[in-house]
Amino acid sequence: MSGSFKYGVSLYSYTDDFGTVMGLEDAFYHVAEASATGIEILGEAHVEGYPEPSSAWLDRWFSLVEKYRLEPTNYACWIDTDIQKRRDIGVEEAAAQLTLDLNLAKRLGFKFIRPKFGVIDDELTPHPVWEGATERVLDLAAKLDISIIPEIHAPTPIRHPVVEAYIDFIQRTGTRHFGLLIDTGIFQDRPLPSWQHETPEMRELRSGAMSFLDGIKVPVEQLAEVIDYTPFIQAKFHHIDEDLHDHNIPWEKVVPMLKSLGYTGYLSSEYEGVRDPWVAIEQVRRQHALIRKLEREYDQQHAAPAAVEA
Amino acid sequence: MSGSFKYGVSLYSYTDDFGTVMGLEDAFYHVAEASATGIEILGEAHVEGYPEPSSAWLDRWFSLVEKYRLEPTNYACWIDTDIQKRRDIGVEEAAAQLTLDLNLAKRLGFKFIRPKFGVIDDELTPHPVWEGATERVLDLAAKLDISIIPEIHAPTPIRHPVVEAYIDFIQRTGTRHFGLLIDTGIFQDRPLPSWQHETPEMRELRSGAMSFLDGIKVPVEQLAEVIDYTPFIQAKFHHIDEDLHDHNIPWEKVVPMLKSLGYTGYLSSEYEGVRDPWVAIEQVRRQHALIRKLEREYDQQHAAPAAVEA
Amino acid sequence: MLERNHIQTSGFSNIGPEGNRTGFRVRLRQPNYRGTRVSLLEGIDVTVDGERYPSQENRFLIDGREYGHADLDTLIDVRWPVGTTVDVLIDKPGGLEPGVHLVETVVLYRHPYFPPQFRPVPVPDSRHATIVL
Amino acid sequence: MLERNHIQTSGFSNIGPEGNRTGFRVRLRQPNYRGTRVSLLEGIDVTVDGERYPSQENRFLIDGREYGHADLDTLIDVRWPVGTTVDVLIDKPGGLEPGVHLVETVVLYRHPYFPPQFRPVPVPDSRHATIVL
Ligand SMILES: [Mn+2]
Ligand SMILES: [Mn+2]
Repeated sequence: MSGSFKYGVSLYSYTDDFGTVMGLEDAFYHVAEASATGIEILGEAHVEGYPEPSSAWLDRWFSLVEKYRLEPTNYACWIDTDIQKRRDIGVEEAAAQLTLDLNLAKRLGFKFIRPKFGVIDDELTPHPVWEGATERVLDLAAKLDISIIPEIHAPTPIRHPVVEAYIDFIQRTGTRHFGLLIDTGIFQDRPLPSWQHETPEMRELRSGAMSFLDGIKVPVEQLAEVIDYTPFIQAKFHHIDEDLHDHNIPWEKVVPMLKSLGYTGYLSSEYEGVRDPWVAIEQVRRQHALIRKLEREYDQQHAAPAAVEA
Repeated sequence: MSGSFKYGVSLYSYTDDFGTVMGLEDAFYHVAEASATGIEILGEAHVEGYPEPSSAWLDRWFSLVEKYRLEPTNYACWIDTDIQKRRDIGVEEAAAQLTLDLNLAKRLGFKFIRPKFGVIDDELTPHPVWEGATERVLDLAAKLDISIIPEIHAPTPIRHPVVEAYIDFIQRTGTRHFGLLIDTGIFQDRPLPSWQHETPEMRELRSGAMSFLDGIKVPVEQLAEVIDYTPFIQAKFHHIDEDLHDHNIPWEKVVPMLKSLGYTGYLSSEYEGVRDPWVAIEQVRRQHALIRKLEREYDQQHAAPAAVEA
Repeated sequence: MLERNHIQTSGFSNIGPEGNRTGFRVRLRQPNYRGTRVSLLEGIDVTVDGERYPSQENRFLIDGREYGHADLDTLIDVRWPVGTTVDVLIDKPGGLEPGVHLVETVVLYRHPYFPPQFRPVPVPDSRHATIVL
Repeated sequence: MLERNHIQTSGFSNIGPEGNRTGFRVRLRQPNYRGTRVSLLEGIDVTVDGERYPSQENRFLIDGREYGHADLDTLIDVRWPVGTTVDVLIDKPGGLEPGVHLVETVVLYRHPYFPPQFRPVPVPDSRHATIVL
């Protein structure tokens, strides 16, 4: 046996529930009740008073981490490149944002930050400041022992200049504090009936710029090409029905592939389906039940022969 | 002009929202945002740690009363007469419950308590302990200056032995700390499509014991017979549509009658309709808009002639 | 804040160590508009995927303490407040299979202010809920 | 906790003393999944009962301070956090009639991580909401 996955939940899953039916402690409760061990947050959504939380809030954060025995995993942040209508930020301003989030993430106990840089085209090519800004904070990341892991997110596939540029960056700098975050939305192989951000104008582009909503269907085998650079995975999904059948993401392919590649990091749930209240809580539990089931099945099939006979 | 109504909200209106989409401070916020000045609670629902709230909770209560400038009005409590399957409580136990709630209500700043005694028949005749128990606590009520106001609630109409017994009690004891709480559900003159407590068995009794759900249609003129004993009114309602039309309660009759009788006490909203989340917040606002409109119309029609000409 | 259904999916879980489950729990929020003293609670029946687990055979975790069905009537000073949960603890060797289940509950209340013929009144709920592992 | 709709009915109210209303306010919860710096907000258009109140003519109450539409782009260090509200303040002599109104809003976001052709993206909401007095 190659070890097992770690199970986490991103509070992104509870979007729209957070602040209407759920506070921070409720979110911790639901994650812990799903038997997950890791909690992922969005700095700008879940840290009250971001970017300068009060000491009372920080005390509360640590008491929740302790009470629910959850490990802070990944901290999502944003580099708002077109910060004003007629002004993009430069490398220094981008590095300052990264510095702020690295320090805050460290303070809260996180191991990873996922910076979301603004993009310059339909293929989600990051704004060119990404490279200089990231390079400037590599020493700080090393000092804090936090890895900076930009996200590979549909419509960007694994085999793409964006990913190549990230890997080149790792090889050029020799850093151990930069990597890839794979969002499992890239494996989506059946269409989404709707998307939360979709406008009527976007819908008309379903055969063009928005066709990725039908799924970009990255072959799971290509995970082999990036797994060495991938310390964290967001388990993006949209709908799992009462028969534990996922309507969009082929977990029956993703899970065995990750197992065979020896992945033992987190699968951190990102529910991104219908935003009716309380639905996400149940959907996250279904996803964990499904992935855990597939993992058990893989383990049984690959157990040592003696164990099989027992 | 005969003065004006006071507008309040019972947190009963937010049943099912409370604890799922709304905490205590949220409830204060919604009441205050409806421009109400009075807040009514149910001791056993809204006092955390009832019957012995912590001092931290009490501090919080007073800070909310101050922050939202809301006056505690009526405090609802229960005398659970058939407290165990094979045992009814006696007068002393009932008096002890009333004593507890009188003291707690006073501590929280309330002016009224509404005791709900268990009943012994389909007409909601209260358990006979009501009279002895209430008499035992009249001195305490006087000392605390709290009025004990049992509720006249459908299917019990105004002209009924239960009401007569209450009035006899007032006259016999000469107390100034006992009165009637009128629930406007007695004026309901169109049927409820459904009722939250209704079971299939009850539904079959719609032509019998449950026929009151079609409305017991007490003529509003009968308010004149009890108004002198009525310091508080619960404005029970079930659905007000987008045209500000109430589907069950004839406010266009109730409001002018109360105005003509010179009632200047509270109308405390009791929404008791569909329990979909957040609906009650909007329904309470519609009710206040409707009653305030009817009150303005009454005042305009009964203004001094000079004012009419102006 | 709790889930809107009486039946909570968070808290629906097997009891006992993996591989040696002894039963499962169903978590319910207080479905009544006031918190009630437990002696007014005449039981909670549970059905999972059509299999009935009557109140008489269940145990109840209320404010951190476990009680049996026969205890309920004696608990005149124990309360189930609004906005809090009670776990129904059900014996079932092996527990429930991880996955989605149809859970149905009936909470029986003796409301003293209801006409005697309606005591107890059954308060039903049903939903799909998930056993994670 | 806020209402689920972006448009809150609590907070929807007239401005100015009774009998001399000068306008009204529409309260919105942050509809985005992250709190945003206000410079990414390209405006909030409001329609009430079919009458349009474009962002350019509105004012905005954000964290206790009032701003005009042209100010939004300058507010790179002011944020609208998740779980908090912004009031759109709208001039209208006499205010709105007490009663139920159909309120529609469009919040315009410039998401830097969206392809340029989708900036800003309109985020719509509509509901009936009530002016109490
Ligand atoms: Mn993702
Ligand atoms: Mn009432």
